[in-house]
Amino acid sequence: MPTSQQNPATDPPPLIQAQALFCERDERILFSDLHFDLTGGELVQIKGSNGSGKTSLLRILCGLNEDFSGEILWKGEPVAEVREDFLASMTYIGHRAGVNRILTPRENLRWSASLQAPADDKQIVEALGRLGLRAYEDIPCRNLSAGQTQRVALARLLISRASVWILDEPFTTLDVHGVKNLENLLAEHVSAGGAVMLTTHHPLSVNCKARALDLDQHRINS
Amino acid sequence: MPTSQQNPATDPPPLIQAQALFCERDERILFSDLHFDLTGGELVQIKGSNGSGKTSLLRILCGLNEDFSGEILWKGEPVAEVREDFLASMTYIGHRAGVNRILTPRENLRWSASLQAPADDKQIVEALGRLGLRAYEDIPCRNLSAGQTQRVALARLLISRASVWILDEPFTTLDVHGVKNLENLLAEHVSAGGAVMLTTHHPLSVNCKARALDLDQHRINS
Amino acid sequence: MNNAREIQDIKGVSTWSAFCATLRRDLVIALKRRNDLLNPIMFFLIVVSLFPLGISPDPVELSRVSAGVVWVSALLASMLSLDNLYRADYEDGSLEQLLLSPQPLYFLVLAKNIAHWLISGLPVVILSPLLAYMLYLPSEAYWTMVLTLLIGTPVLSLFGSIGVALTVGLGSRGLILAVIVLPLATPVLIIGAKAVTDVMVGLPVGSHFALLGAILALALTMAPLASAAALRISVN
Amino acid sequence: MNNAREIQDIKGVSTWSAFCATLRRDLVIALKRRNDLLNPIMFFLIVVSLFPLGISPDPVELSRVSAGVVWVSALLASMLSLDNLYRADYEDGSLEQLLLSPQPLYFLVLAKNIAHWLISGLPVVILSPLLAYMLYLPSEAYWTMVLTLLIGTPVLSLFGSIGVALTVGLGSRGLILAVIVLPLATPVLIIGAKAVTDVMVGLPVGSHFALLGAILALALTMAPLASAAALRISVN
Amino acid sequence: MWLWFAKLGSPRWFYELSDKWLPWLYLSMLIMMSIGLFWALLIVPEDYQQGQTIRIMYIHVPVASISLACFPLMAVAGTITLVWKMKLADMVAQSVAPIGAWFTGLALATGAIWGDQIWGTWWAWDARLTSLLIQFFLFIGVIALRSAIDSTDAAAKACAVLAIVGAINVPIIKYSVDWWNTLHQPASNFSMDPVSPNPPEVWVPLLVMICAVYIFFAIALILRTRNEILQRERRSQWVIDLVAREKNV
Ligand code: HEM
Ligand SMILES: Nc1ncnc2c1ncn2[C@@H]1O[C@H](COP(=O)(O)OP(=O)(O)OP(=O)(O)O)[C@@H](O)[C@H]1O
Ligand SMILES: Nc1ncnc2c1ncn2[C@@H]1O[C@H](COP(=O)(O)OP(=O)(O)OP(=O)(O)O)[C@@H](O)[C@H]1O
Ligand SMILES: [Mg+2]
Ligand SMILES: [Mg+2]
Repeated sequence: MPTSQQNPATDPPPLIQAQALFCERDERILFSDLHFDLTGGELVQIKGSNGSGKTSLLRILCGLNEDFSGEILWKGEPVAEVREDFLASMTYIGHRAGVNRILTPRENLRWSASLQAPADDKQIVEALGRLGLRAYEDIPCRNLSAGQTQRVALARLLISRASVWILDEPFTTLDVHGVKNLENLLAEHVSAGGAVMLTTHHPLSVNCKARALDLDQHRINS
Repeated sequence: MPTSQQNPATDPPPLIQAQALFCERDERILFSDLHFDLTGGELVQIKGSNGSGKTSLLRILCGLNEDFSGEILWKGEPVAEVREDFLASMTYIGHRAGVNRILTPRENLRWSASLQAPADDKQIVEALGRLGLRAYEDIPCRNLSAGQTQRVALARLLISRASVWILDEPFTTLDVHGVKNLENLLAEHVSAGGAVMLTTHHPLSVNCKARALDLDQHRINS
Repeated sequence: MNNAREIQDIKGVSTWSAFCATLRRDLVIALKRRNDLLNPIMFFLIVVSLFPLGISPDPVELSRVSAGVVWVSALLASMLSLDNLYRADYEDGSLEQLLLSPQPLYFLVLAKNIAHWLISGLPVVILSPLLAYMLYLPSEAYWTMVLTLLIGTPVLSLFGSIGVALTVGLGSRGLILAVIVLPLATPVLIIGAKAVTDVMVGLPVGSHFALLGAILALALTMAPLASAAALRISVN
Repeated sequence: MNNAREIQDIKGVSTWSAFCATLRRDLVIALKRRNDLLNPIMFFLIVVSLFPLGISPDPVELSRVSAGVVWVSALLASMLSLDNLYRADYEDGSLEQLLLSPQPLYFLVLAKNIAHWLISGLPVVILSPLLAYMLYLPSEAYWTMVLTLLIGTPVLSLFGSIGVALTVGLGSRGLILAVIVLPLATPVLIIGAKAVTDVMVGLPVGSHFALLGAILALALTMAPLASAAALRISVN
Repeated sequence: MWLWFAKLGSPRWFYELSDKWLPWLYLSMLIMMSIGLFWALLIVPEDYQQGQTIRIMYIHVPVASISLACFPLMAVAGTITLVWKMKLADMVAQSVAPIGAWFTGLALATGAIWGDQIWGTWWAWDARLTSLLIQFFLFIGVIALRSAIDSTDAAAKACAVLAIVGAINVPIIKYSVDWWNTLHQPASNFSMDPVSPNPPEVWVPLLVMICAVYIFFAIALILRTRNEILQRERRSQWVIDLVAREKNV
């Protein structure tokens, strides 16, 4: 539901509030006066045709893209002021997986962990196994297939104890089991009070509180 | 149906025949003794979980990957001997789109055309329009979104008059309309006597002769 | 590789058009990235001007080393720019398209090499007299230097192309490329620089030019084949 | 950027561990590509030996230019290897992960720079005496050269990092990098080479070392901040 | 079909053949090496101008001449790899590269040591020295490329291409350097024709040493290649049997 209809007194401030976001890419306005918020325990799927600005929006949200106007609040405060707290509790996985091709999945995850939330080797192996990469822990990622690489990237979600997941087309190149698997992960995370914001073109079937934000018509339909 | 059951006397040799293909990647056998053939007027979807060897198979078919054993026939002759004829009538679109980020879609297509089948500017604009990229002909591809880039790559199918299309996950990052659109293209091409071999993890719904080749169990199920 | 000729005969016309299209494409890309045109010159300028700084501003000494310095800088400039030869195409998949073209790879590779030379080699050649002047090269040696560079730099592009083609698939770049290419390029360097210094002391240089020409001819015929083979391997 | 300090105070421990992890990661990557360790040395060797080939094998002339040649080659070696600093991370998206880390970017970038120096700078320093010998550098100048290189090469890595960070987003590499970095690095080159040549003629060199040290200190404090900012811009 | 056969067949064939050769090679090397060294180091008279240092020649010349032979050998192996796709050829090529690099380095080293005695300098930009140095770089390039590519087949072909290109270049390099420097340092362009001006007791042991070192080179090459064979064929039946037999014995 749009922020305006919400009563700030009753419920705690949502994790992320976007206010009057405006972004234009070479003369074309992608979205203007975009309001929405993301609270714990819900999943927001950003819909929209190709080139409608989903990726741009996600990158703006997590601060990778700065040419926009508008206000982004983290737990009610401007994100700029609480940046490190925000980053500490947010995980972003974009079009590019962020997996080094020379290192093995294990090493890749070890580094990611050290960047955000320390995780020991057991957790890492667990996470990889959870994503069906058992026995692939020590194969250089260059020798992994497209989908396997994507799985390595997704394993980050399990080891980072972030409350907000921002995923850009996480289902790409995943096979049927992989998709199921990820959908369960998302559901779990949301049911555990986490928040997920993702884009995908494939019909999502998660059993948790989920709504869609359609960029083709800038409004939230609950 | 497997080659063995087919009577070569009656029908013309299929476009592509794969005989006893064997491929192993670092000690893991992807497929061995794989027989199948691709005839005009049919679409073969290669199924298989992540890492089952779909991409490898396609790259082997179009000659980009050479570490395999087995025989590949083009119209009944070993592909090595009729290579240029084969290449002239085959189009491959892989995980990597093959779209230069600095050139515009128009320029990209112009070059692709010159490589395989000459196409004039009208055809190119037409092809781009057909894929919903009207008004994007002259924007540098670096400024295109993931899906739009993929569409530029797909436009090659329209300008190349190839009879065989080999597509590796062509639906990635396409939005709903894009998917429909591509499925129609495939159906048209097949109905017109062309042959398509593709991999995808999303449920395919094309109204033309289509069968699946599941790599997880090496046999063709019609 | 050696069926290149036959194919050309089969569809000579479209081979020619593919050649032109590839050449034009690479040039357009370079033009759009304007600094691709500027860079070789700038690099050449900077490296050459590093030497008076590093060595000594004394005209006599400089004029003695000038020929060598100009040549070494030219060599490094064309080597640094090599990186852009197949890299982008490999990463965005255009290279696969190139390999899957029914046209003989020899000519497509040749087109790309020529484009590379036009972008990185030619400007250096044109700029060299200025730098020679800055390094107090005796004026009688100017023409020799320009000519040797004119014959030598294409060889550098052609040899370099082999190195890039071999290494394009690898994660790490830059240095391994240099390690492979530079030794191959030494003869050109030696002969070119030698020709210039010989002219300065008034020796005949015909033989040097003959040699350079021979090397160029060899490179033109062989190098693209090697590059093509190497590309096939790297993409595999 | 300048809130780096505060954050560090907030969670110093994990900042330290992130620093180590990043350093280790880059070193591991280099070790896995074994030739990443070999190449800087080989490149250095090859480039240095290009000059005698280009200039002249005469010991007297060579010994005069040797200091400059060694320094220029070291500069080029560390510059060529720069390309591997952020490039791969940018292409595979690791860089975004780095930027999205709650840890202060200053230290992560510093870790990467140190790793780069250990891989590409240190070997060059260690090898330099051999090359100095091959170029007939007077033996009394050896120590000065090694020390200047020891102080100078880290500066090259740190400055270079800024250049790479600025250009990592661009399609064309190699040269634009050189064009940005070389001017930044020239002061170091001049001072370093000058110190060596001064020793050769028996002048005092304390001031040169002081200057180099000052530059190094400056680079250590400022350069990583600049690189971090530049990375933010390029990824944007 | 026979291609496929050659691929699988020849390594084993070579392995078993070399089994028979090796003992004889060891023996002959031992004999010649001992004779040669004994003769060269103790019997040969001091050189009237070089003194004892002349004895370095007996190691330097053989090593140097082998180092020159290595690159062409590698190129030939590479050609076979590319044209006939023979696995054994690539194994040989892979084994030659490091050996060649070592011998080249050794030639440089011994030469340098000798040079220190004769010319009073470890290094001079003399034609022969320089060309050998560049050849050394070429070797390093091949090795670096090999270690950089992890797919064995790709590495094989890539190195083959590089080896061939390099082999075409080696003579060009040698020639260019040669005539580049003949003007500059004729003095250092030292060539002591071992035959005419010297008495037989100088060059006969040299010949013996050359043979001995050549045999040594052959042995090293064969051993490395055998290792490579076992490494690459470790999953083929005959190797497994072999290992089993070794275990039982
Ligand atoms: C780093 C220094 C040196 C290098 C790299 C070097 C390299 C070579 C090479 C490549 C050969 C050719 C081998 C052949 O053709 O079979 C050779 C031969 C020879 N070198 Fe050296 N050399 C060096 C120093 C010296 C010195 C200091 C001497 C003695 C003063 C010397 C004496 C000879 C002799 C007598 C031969 C055999 C004659 C011949 O084959 O032409 N070399 N050396
Ligand atoms: N770097 C850029 N510079 C300029 N314009 C850009 C840039 N990146 C994207 N655009 C433009 O912004 C628009 C939205 O891009 P974006 O990637 O956000 O779309 P998207 O919703 O993610 O599409 P897709 O579903 O294909 O990923 C595109 O139409 C594109 O033209
Ligand atoms: N370059 C390579 N070297 C070695 N092994 C590889 C290489 N590329 C892929 N593999 C291995 O081959 C197997 C198949 O890879 P491939 O890309 O064909 O799978 P795929 O079916 O395309 O999977 P996906 O659906 O994820 O694309 C993978 O398990 C991977 O481990
Ligand atoms: Mg997107
Ligand atoms: Mg795949």
